[in-house]
Amino acid sequence: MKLGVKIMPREVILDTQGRAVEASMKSNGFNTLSECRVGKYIELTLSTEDSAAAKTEVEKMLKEGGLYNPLIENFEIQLT
Amino acid sequence: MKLGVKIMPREVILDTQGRAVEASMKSNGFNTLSECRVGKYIELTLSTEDSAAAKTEVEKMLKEGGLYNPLIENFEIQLT
Amino acid sequence: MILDEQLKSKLKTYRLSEEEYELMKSLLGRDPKPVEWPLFSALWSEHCSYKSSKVHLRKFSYRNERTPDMDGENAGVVDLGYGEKIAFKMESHNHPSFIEPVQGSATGVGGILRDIFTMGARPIMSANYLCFGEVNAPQMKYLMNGVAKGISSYGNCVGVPTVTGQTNINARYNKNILVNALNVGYFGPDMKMALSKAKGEKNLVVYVGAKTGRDGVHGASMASESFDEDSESKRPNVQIGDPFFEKLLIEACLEVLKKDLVVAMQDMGAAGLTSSSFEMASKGQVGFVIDLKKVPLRDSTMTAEDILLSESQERMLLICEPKNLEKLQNEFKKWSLDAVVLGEVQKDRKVKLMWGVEILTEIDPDLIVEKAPQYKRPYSKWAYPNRVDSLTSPKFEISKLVDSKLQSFKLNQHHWIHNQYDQRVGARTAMACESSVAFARLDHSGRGLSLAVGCRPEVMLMDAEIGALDAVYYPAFQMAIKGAETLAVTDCLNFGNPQKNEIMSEFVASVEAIADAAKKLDAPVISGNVSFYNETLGENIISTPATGLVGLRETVENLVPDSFSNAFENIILVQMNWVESWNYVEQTNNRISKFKQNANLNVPAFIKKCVGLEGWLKQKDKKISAIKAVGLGGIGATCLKMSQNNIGFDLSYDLSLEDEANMFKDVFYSFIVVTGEKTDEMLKLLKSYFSDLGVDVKKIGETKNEEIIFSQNTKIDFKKFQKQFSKDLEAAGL
Amino acid sequence: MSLKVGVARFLGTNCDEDVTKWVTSKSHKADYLWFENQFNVSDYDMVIVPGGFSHGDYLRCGALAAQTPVMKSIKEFASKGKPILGICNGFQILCEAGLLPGALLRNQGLKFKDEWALLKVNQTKTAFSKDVEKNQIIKLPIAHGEGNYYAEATTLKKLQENEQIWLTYENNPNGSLLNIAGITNEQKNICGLMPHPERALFEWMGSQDGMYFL
Ligand SMILES: Nc1ncnc2c1ncn2[C@@H]1O[C@H](COP(=O)(O)OP(=O)(O)O)[C@@H](O)[C@H]1O
Ligand SMILES: [Mg+2]
Repeated sequence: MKLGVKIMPREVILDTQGRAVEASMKSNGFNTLSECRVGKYIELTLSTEDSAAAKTEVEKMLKEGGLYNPLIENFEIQLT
Repeated sequence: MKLGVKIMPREVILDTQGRAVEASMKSNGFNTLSECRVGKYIELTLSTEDSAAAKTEVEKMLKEGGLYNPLIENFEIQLT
Repeated sequence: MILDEQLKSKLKTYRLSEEEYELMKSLLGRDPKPVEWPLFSALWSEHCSYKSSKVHLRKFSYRNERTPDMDGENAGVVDLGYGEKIAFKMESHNHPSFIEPVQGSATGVGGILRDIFTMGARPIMSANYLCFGEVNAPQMKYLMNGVAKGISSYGNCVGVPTVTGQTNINARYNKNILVNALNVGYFGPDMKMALSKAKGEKNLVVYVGAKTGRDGVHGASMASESFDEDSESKRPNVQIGDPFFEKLLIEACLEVLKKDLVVAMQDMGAAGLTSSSFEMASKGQVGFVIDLKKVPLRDSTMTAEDILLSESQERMLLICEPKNLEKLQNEFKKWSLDAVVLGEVQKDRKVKLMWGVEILTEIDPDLIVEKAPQYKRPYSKWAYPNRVDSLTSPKFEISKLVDSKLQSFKLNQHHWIHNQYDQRVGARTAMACESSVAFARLDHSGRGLSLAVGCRPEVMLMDAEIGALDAVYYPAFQMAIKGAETLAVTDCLNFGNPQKNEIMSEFVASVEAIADAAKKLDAPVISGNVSFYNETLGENIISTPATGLVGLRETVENLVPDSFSNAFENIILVQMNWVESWNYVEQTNNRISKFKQNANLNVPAFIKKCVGLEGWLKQKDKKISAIKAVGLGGIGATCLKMSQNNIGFDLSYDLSLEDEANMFKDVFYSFIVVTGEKTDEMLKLLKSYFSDLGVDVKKIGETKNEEIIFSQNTKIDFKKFQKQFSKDLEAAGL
Repeated sequence: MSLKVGVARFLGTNCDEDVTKWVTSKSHKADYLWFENQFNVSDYDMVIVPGGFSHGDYLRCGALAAQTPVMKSIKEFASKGKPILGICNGFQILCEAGLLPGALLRNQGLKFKDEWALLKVNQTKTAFSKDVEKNQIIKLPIAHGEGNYYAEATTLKKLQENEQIWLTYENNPNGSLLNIAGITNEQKNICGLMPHPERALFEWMGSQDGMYFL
């Protein structure tokens, strides 16, 4: 089965990419935009159909396998 | 309101980053992993509460504002 | 003295000692106010105040006509003549890089760049000095990869080429890596130097650059603390660097200086706004009124204390005359940067911090900057623990040694690191990481500015004094044989806990040795940085006084490369036996080498003489195709390093090397020169050039096509060697 | 003949001065074209989009720069058949702006790569081929993290048929399809390449092959 992990910069952490994209979009006339943050999205296909097991495995990859950097990122697992 | 845009490399594109993550996870013993693809996630806060209008605006950013490149990427808008 | 619990915990939070608390009280004449605690904490930290090192750093006071006294400015300056000047400095970012290697090393590069362009110089060359633990130590590959990535992503994006560096690997850095970054900035004849001295009553204090966030709050005091097991589990507010903003800041700052819109300028480094404002006021002997509420914020919930201590990157503080404000703001706006007035300069020598209309404190900046505590930490006189009168050769087999060195990457050049660095942006680079010395072409005069870093941890381990002399002599020697005269030195003194006698003894021996070597070469130590407390769980790193040297060559044309380029040429050795040791061999046995020293030899004279060699040979119409200083591991290891492009060597020629093991003995200092000219003529010329210096000149072998021959008995498979040698650390996951 | 050359300058461009030095050393005149402004296309004979990290290289390399006002003018300039050269990030910008086909992806090794590259010149009928012969091998430095050329099979076929594949790597450093290091548009007035000719002009730089371009 397939799982998605959304990895975003922590709120207190400066998001350099979001800052640049935001400025650029605003100067191109997208005036309703008030904030932009850019993170990563990782799609993982696992050879199991048990969604609880899959989720546990992905959590382990995140926390022990270094899939995300806890110092600067937060993650959210999405079942697709 | 806040919207999310998931931007993934198109299937035909060799996702070298995804492959590298996959290889690294596998070598760390995550054997149930069969495939991994790495894309971007963009969170946009708009100064409107009308979700249809917000979606149209984000679509415009994607298609006319260069937020994604159709040659190499696919996108999906998520309401959060 | 009995302290109540509350005070004790406060002292702990702010990392101040009881004595320092007493000093604070007596300076202020009262108990400190809440907002004053973080001020003293930050500015009295080891990192900002140099409290354990200041008394010794005065030993670097020697200057010559090329090196104006910069009175504590951000970087040292060298006058190159023809209206050209450079500013250069080196700085450590060890602790942040250990916590988050990508951001830690990136912000290290950003910080040193700001120290340079805050003076008005355009950064033109970067270098890095790295010490890692063993590749297989926990986290080490992650750290190595991250550091290389951080340095390259930041340096490449700002458009400053990284042209040289050094990478050391030793178990003593397993728990505390070193990341030192160096930058050189250029002043052309039409460029103005900016100072950090604030002046002019009613002039405006202007904040420019990125907005302030919670980055690295308490960062400066963190850098002065040893690691404990906790630091990995804490989620500190890592400082994030944005090279894109830095690039904008460079252009905007140089532009406003060019337009003469600035009175003084200072980057916000460690302890952010606190240190920059207090230092500018203290240096200029003036006062400031600053409203912290006016600071542009990323996070509106930040308190005055957060704002004072934030280490958000890519920010500067500058002073401008009111009439120039609008022009200045327009220039920053053009580069999409904030420029906000925080307050003004006042005659009364007080820094008055406001929060809107509320006065938070009013304090004489000298109390915090000039009157910071200074310690005379106990140390012992250097006693040369490993010096011997006669040196015995260890037993080993050459082919096994070479094999094990290849396995442990000791012989590998660190291509995997410097191939990630943009070495040529700026179009000034004449020689970069493929060589032991880098050269950039100076825009105005067309001369070559050389840059090299130094300090070999193995030699430091053997003897702190010799190691520190070597940290200056070796890179100066490497430059000299490429035809460049050393002009000035910067340093980054990475040491353990200064409260331990043995560490402080090594520190003092190092400072004195560097000062001595620099003076003898007439190359003043004009800037530097001290990083103490490189100690984790009671284990200290090897004392590592890294150095950076700049030199000058008349032109960038006809630079001679490091490696062999043609087969069947003479390999000639020019050697002075000042120090002999077995570091390279002993390292594989995990033993510290003994050494023998011939104190009668004049190393600085030899180095100075080498500078003219190239020109002299040219005069005599003699060509050379490669030249390289002999490093640790003697002629054996050095010839292996020079073997590239399918050219190897045959050293079986020199029968005087009865014991072939001697090929791997370290000899300070010698160089190998390769030439297609007639042997006898070359030897004669070289001997006459170096006569009276006690230097040996002899032919030791010839270059060969795809062969490596040490002796009749010892040959190394060239193909296999090449494969191993040029191999990236990819196999190890790098 | 002295040309009037416009050198595009975005936030984060960092080879602008290098390109200007190159242009003026050939006795041409150079002006910066600031990204926020449009310009009069008849004022210039040639436009160069230099390398660097325009807008921080955020989102995708060249993507944010491609959306700026100056690109509107550059597109108009292109439509007049006038010569445009994109170097490194400039090449990425031209692709993102749709002036050249394809896209530049992350290097296959995922790392930034700085090295000398040997290149084959496959096409000499471009606006930026000077005294160079077809199939000549030249040496230029590369320095990029995203130089891995990608285009769909049909596009690649068209590139081949129209002889738009300008430069190819002798040893592919980044995974580029068909070893592509540089391409042109169909009319051959717009050229883009990843290597840096402006860093190879004198012997002391390590190669002088940059002279084949201007
Ligand atoms: N971290 C680094 N950054 C840049 N260049 C490096 C780095 N590490 C090593 N190098 C390059 O590799 C060369 C070889 O390193 P070194 O072992 O010091 O040998 P030598 O100085 O004798 O040539 C250096 O001169 C330098 O140019
Ligand atoms: Mg070296």
